[in-house]
Amino acid sequence: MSESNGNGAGAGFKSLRLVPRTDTEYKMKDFKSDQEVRWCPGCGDYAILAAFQGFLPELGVPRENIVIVSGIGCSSRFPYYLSTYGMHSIHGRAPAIATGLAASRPDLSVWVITGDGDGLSIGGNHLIHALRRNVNINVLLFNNRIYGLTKGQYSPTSEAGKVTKSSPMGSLDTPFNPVSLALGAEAGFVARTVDSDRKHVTSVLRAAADHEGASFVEIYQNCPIFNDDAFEPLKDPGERDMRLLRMEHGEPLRVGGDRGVVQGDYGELQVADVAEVGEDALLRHDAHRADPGYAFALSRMDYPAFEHVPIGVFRDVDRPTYDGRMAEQLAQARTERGGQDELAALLSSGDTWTVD
Amino acid sequence: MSESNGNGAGAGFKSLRLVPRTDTEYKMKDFKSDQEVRWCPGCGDYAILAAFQGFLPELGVPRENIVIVSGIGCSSRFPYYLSTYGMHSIHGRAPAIATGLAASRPDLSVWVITGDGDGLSIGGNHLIHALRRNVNINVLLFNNRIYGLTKGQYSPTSEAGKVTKSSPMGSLDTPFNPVSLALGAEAGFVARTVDSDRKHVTSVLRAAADHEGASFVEIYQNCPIFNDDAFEPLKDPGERDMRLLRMEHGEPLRVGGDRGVVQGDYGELQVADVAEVGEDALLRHDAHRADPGYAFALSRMDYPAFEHVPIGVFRDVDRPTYDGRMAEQLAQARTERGGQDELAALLSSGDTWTVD
Amino acid sequence: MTKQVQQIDRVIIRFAGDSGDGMQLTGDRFTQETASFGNDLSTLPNFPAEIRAPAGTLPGVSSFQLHFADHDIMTPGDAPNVLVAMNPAALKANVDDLPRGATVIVNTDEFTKRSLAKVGYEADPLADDSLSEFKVSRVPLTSMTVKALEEFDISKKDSQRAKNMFALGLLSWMYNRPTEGTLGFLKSKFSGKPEILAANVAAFEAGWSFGETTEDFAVSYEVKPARLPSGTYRNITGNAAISYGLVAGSQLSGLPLFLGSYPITPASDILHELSRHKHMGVRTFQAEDEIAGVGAALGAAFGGSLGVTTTSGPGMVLKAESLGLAVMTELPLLVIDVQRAGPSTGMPTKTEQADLLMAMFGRNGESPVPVVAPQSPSDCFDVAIEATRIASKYRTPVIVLSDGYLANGSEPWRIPAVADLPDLSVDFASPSEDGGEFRPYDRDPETLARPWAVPGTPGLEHRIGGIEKSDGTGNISYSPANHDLMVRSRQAKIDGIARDIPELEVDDPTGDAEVLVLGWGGTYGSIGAGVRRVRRAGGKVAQAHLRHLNPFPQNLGAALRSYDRVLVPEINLGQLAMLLRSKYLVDVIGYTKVRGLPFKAEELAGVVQEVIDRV
Amino acid sequence: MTKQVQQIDRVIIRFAGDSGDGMQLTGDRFTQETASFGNDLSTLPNFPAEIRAPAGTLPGVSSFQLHFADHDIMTPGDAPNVLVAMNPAALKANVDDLPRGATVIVNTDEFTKRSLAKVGYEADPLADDSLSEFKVSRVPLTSMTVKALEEFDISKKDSQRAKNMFALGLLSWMYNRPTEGTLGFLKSKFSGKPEILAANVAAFEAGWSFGETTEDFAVSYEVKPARLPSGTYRNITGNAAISYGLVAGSQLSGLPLFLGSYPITPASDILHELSRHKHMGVRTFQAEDEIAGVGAALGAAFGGSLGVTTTSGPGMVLKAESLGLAVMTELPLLVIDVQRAGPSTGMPTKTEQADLLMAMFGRNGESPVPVVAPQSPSDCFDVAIEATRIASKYRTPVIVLSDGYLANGSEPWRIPAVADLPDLSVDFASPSEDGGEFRPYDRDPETLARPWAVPGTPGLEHRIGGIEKSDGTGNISYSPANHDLMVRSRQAKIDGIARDIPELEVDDPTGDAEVLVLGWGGTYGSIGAGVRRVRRAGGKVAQAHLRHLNPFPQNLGAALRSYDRVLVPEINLGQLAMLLRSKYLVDVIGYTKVRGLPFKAEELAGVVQEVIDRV
Ligand SMILES: Cc1ncc(C[n+]2csc(CCOP(=O)(O)OP(=O)(O)O)c2C)c(N)n1
Ligand SMILES: Cc1ncc(C[n+]2csc(CCOP(=O)(O)OP(=O)(O)O)c2C)c(N)n1
Ligand code: SF4
Ligand code: SF4
Ligand SMILES: [Mg+2]
Ligand SMILES: [Mg+2]
Repeated sequence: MSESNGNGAGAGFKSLRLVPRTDTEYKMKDFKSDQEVRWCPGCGDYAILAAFQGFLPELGVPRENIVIVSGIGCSSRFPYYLSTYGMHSIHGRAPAIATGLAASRPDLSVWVITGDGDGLSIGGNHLIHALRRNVNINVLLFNNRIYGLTKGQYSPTSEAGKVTKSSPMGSLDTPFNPVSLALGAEAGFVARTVDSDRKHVTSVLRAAADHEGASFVEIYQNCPIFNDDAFEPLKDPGERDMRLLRMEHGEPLRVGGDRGVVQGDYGELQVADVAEVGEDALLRHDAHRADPGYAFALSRMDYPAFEHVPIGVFRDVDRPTYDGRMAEQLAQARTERGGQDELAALLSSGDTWTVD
Repeated sequence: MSESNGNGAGAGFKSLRLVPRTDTEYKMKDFKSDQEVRWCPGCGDYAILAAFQGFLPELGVPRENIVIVSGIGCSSRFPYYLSTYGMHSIHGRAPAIATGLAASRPDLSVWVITGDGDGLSIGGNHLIHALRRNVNINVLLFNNRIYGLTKGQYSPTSEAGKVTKSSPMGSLDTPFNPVSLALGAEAGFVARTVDSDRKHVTSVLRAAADHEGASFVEIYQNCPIFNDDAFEPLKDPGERDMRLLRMEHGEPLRVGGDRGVVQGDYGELQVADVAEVGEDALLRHDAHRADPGYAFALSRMDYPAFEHVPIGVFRDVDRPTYDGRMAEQLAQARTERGGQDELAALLSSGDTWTVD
Repeated sequence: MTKQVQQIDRVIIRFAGDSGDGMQLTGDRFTQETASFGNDLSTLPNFPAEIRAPAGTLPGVSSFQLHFADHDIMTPGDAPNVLVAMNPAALKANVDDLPRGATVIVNTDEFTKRSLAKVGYEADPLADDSLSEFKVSRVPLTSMTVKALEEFDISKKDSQRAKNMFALGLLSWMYNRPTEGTLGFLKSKFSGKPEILAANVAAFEAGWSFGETTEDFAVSYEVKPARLPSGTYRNITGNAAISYGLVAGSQLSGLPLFLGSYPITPASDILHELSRHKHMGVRTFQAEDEIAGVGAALGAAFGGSLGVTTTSGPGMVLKAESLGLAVMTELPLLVIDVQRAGPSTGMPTKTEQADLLMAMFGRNGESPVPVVAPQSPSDCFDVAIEATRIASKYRTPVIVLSDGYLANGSEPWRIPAVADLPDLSVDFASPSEDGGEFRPYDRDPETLARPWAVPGTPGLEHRIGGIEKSDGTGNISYSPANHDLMVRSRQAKIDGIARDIPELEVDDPTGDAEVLVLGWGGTYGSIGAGVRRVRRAGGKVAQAHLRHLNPFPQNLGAALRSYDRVLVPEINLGQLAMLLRSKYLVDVIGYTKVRGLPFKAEELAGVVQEVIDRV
Repeated sequence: MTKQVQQIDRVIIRFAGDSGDGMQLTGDRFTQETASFGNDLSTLPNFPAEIRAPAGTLPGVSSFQLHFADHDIMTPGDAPNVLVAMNPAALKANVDDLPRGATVIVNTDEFTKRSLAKVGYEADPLADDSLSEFKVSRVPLTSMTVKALEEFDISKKDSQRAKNMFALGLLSWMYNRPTEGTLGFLKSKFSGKPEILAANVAAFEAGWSFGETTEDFAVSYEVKPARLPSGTYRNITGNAAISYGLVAGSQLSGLPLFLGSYPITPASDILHELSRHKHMGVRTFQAEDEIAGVGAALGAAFGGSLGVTTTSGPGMVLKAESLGLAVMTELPLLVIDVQRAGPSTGMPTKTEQADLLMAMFGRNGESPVPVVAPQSPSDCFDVAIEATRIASKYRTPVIVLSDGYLANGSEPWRIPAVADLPDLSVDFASPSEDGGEFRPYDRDPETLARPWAVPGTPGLEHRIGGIEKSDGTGNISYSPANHDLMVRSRQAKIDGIARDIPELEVDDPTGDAEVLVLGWGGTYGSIGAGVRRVRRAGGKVAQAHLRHLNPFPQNLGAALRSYDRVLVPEINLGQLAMLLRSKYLVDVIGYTKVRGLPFKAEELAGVVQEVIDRV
């Protein structure tokens, strides 16, 4: 991103290269719709919504050029609360719908809102394909590690053994790590943030918008009704600094004040006391490495659960976008074959004959 | 696997713990069905079929306890040619069908046959979920990097830019690396082999059968009709030894005679001259590492295309299987609640009253 | 003060409050008390699609309606005689449903300026005469509860929360309900939290005493037990009854139950219920989506399990391709569609009957599938068993069409003796004595079912799949004649089930009615109640209800033709009507309302009368 | 030697050989020659499901049938007058279709013991009298080709491969076909390989001279050009015509075309064709599955594109949920189902008409969708344009039911002048002048269509989705009355299209026929040819063909009722018949054959005559 001025035209996010700019100085309230917000009291979705509405003015694009596409789930009600264009589609299919929209309309800023069920259970396939294709969309996955809307069954990110309505003796499933999965699916931009840290959420949104192509953002989101305090260790002021690994490109990877990340024998990342290993042994975060192996290694650091949880941008690597390449092919074909009466020429292509 | 004697009872593959043994000394021909094999001349599927039929006697289980489930594609015709039980199901759904079968019948050896389209395109979601759940099935993915049965469209493993019937100006998609994807999906067993190397195929099948839980095997398969010689660099006697990285657990990773694999700054794996770096710098292959990061790094070695292609077992790590845990829960529930007239007790559970 | 006790024969009560107010639980408890007292009853819960929409708003209102009587009743009632409104939103959302003279019990504590404004009340309806048609009891429920719990060492929030127990106590007093059940329930619910338990019990008792002592409530009511056939009863919802029916089907057939399912409203509770019966060998697999759910069930069926999948409309359509595979492989499979209002996502918590034609025709190619539908919550049990019977005997997927109303509604159920349930035991194929080749598509000459050969059986190794099969051998076949034969054989197999199901019973008490009302599925109660009204008013009308939608009972055509007019009420745009017209060329009259709600008995009575008058 | 030239009015030729023998190409080339000569024609390719089943086996046989005439014809013909059999398998697979007296040209080189045994010929049919009913020409095609190419520096395999060109040359001589087209085609096909090009040309010419010189072929035939309406013609398959129609629809409406599709037989060629027209702004997206295909098309439609998805049965059912979303969001969308034999995977390369009821009803809830069907390969063009018109005008998904026969069959097509095509321009919603609030579900009073407001338009920001919408505002609504209204409005919108489509035209030349034959879709040709036979034999019969299956033309009921008997032939078990019976209560007679093949004209003529005789 070239020097963002925080608002209005000229913000120049990379994913918005083809989107018109506006001079309107939007405020957060300009992105609130007239619909009453309907989540449970205390739901983490409120915080994410506020952060998102607060961030949108920064994009510097006309409100009408922003589209939010969601699936089904509590999280997927998001579009109703934004004064942009929106589609609250069907369960799991938002990445596919957004693909068609983004590929045909490079002048739009397209955001996909999904949940751990919507995006990783029924919609897992569309998600991984959208990521590998690098369609210019931003996917925000609200991970509350539970099915909220259907009242509390375990999800593909619920911890093994979790007792829920549908798993009275504990779930049998090993959960996905959404970041690992996205990296395994060739995602060019992968990040993670936490609902309650508005500043961090905003910084990650900014980075996502600045990535041309598919951006994948996992947002840890609390569901106070069916999975309360799932992320408590990362929020508790006494604990969180021992656990959160805030990744900043170019900076050493540190956990708390006195520990940092070093590399093990087989490339795995480990936390060590800085005093012991020395400052220089710490890995400097490099989100731009072409090889996703390092980002993948980072994604494995939260085992066992929440021991160390990297947040921020794991990977931010450019490659041509699907929609960009599609537009190029169309342009190239037009150059090569333009200049005729196209429809008439098409209809009478091939062997023809005339009857008088 | 405890000392395989190559055939007959007592082979003792781990995935077959609950499958009955047989004393029958099967021969390869015992696994041929009476159906005429119908692939194009020269298709790599023939070689895989032969290797598979040749391997099955080793399992040491009765033929009737083996089930092959496939989806749709040229590769998915596999079950017809085997004298076991089989289901040629619908496109992409074999992992789901096999999950139900394996979870309800621990006494069966269940094999899923799929293609790069069947397993990674339409069936991608079922595949990654079966892998994370660790259902006790063996998935063989025949990767010819093309849709064969529908006559030659690009697939999710086709190289970007590939010109096919549906991509006359070149495909826009970045391909999946099936091994990376499987690892990102928490697979416990991941391997790769090449159709033409029967010995290697057999060794990988053996290792897959010996893994309790979901095994994922990518098999490079030549489609002479629509994607001929896609793997030529790995088969050409002059070239292949420069490219193939044969992974053997506990052995140093070597490519050809004089080069080997070392670790880079950020955990990525690189090929170096042994003379330069010294024998000791070479990584010793460890398929049993709990952390999948190293296996993932290995999976990235074939970029750019086929520079170095690891074959063999990337990862082979045990964790409880889905079906095993399900059986345990059933047993536990029975212990805890057994001994009553169950159906009658169920029907009259809760508040009841009597009318005389 | 001894109060007057008035005898009444039936009453309809609706509890309404915020999603967070525990109205479903209150209604449930009151229902259990009523059930154990021996009344006949019928319930209708009604909750918002949101988990917990913002407090005090109209979309956040959750309600539970209960109809109980000293005689047998068929519906949860058209209009409540008593409304308990926990806040202004609950009042506003429900007041239009009340008949003149109804009793309204309001929680005055919540009628603050802010709460009133939130739902658009400009003036306090308790202060002006807008409720003058009703008997209004003003009870400061919240503050009285808090007061009653002063002694307890619990948070203010917790004492406020107990106000539903206060309300339950009050209503229990009003209708002379037995209280042991509720006290026992509280004990087990709060077993780990003795303080909360004590507080809830105290709130319940305070509500009861309040009724007993306050002048406001001069009368209490008694509804005598209903004279139901003798037996042991329990109250049951449709979803629970279907779950039990499936377990019973499994036990009766000897096939282990395998459920592959993905959660969806209003079907999820079947998954929840079945996941609790692992001790009976029930396997539940929460799949990644509906396709995997049905796929796994089919895989299990191939392996010899009773494969089941449960869902609702949007999930049902996703299963179509796998259902086609089940049709082609001719394996038993139960597919339970708990219908909800559509199309698309529609209104997930509302009921509808609009999936019938999809169940019949929603697959590519000629793909016939038997369809059955329960007519009441408890009937779900029998229908699940019947579906098991058909599926396992005919080796076919069977679709069960339940609906949101049946799923969540409840009624008393006379628990059957296990010995009275049918024997559904299944013969798997076994190797032929003469060692002849196994022919997986040789049909039973009577049922046209093919053999079910389960992996693990030596000598029966075979391959099945979705490509057209050769008659007999089951090998792939592209032969034109064979395809025609197989298409017709599959159809004939399903059509032939008509010989194996009961004839349609027409209830025509006078024997000379000219109008027949024919329904299917969840509308049985409302149609029955409507017909009853007409008959009580002297009208002659016959009633019949279809359980088997495909194939139809053999006598259906004759039955239709023996009446001058056939009225078919449906909660869709006339789907059964369309099937009847096409098959029998009878000009049936459709009556349709697609409101996401059951029909009202009164409304149907009117429609029936109109048709009678027109004959 | 000058040979005799015999005038004939029509002929049916079938080329049959191994999948590897290039029969489709041979047939195609002969068709092009025939087309450019000016005959009317109709073709029927027939290929195995396997890519290249083992050489010389029955399942590996691929054939191509061509019917051409000096007058207008309607079908590829019932039975070939000439069979070219490249090997024993081709002979065996096709000989039963031959009428007595047919000509059989066999490639004797392939009649080896091994090849004969492979297909179960115990004796050589060329040696015994099993072909005595036919005129058999024994031609050593392979060896003569190899011999003719001795001079060329190409592999033996390559010379053998050119035997199809030899056969083409021979047949071209026999029927006096113009050869420039084929020579031009070879030139461009082998442009990079001059040696192969020369060899193929030489093989072709050798075949021609062989005909001219050998005694075996005493006669050549002439089929005069047909007297077709004046204009420029080309030969076209249904899949190509649909593709062109879509491109035309895009251009005529001004909506950029977006195709989201997943390959599937027999629909893939539409994806292939459209991917070649990027210069006209056509975007093709090969999706990960059918759901993503339709999803992307719907997303593009939301963005103002002409969203299209193409598929066949097993993929069609997967799109049902997304189609429901399109119904609810009321966005234009074209869904092309190229029907194939089902159920399930069925017989992918065979044709069928069994997806009609699925198209009508295969979605949860009341989810009405217009359905149209082309009647011949070239008609696919017009139907695609008509579907575009309906979808964009009424803001609705439209299902087009093509089939495998139409898709791959071909016929001459008079290329329309672009100026004669309809104007389909679309008005997107624009901000109201008075700055009033945008109401995305306000309906046009006439069409009942809602405004199509495209992202990027300031002031029209709005949210749509699958939950029930409030009339007008489009906000989420759970109101019972609103739901009933919206269910009926969506239905009324689709029903209303009946006012905007042509009435059904009944072809009843004598005006006093008592029997009407009514069909739909790909059976038009066979029905027409059957009817023609009956009429020629003096029978009186009316014929009509439905293009609009939902809604039906307004006069359909009246048309049905004005005949004593209505016969409805279908390649399914009576799906249109069921719709007609239900809607009009007319006792139509279904005639069904589900063999994966088009009807034969003769067969239908017999059936029609029978019905006439029975009246
Ligand atoms: C096809 C289909 N299947 C199932 C459902 C039911 N359903 C709605 S949301 C949901 C899961 C929601 O979980 P998640 O995506 O994690 O969202 P959350 O509610 O937790 O934000 C399910 C199973 C549906 N609406 N449609
Ligand atoms: C639901 C559905 N969609 C599409 C198809 C068409 N189809 C059959 S196989 C196939 C792809 C096959 O590719 P792959 O899995 O790589 O198998 P291969 O033929 O290359 O072995 C497709 C798209 C189908 N049969 N069913
Ligand atoms: S159920 Fe959970 S995720 Fe859904 S709105 Fe309530 S708190 Fe939020
Ligand atoms: S098309 Fe390719 S993959 Fe399919 S059978 Fe032929 S060679 Fe094998
Ligand atoms: Mg969730
Ligand atoms: Mg493939």
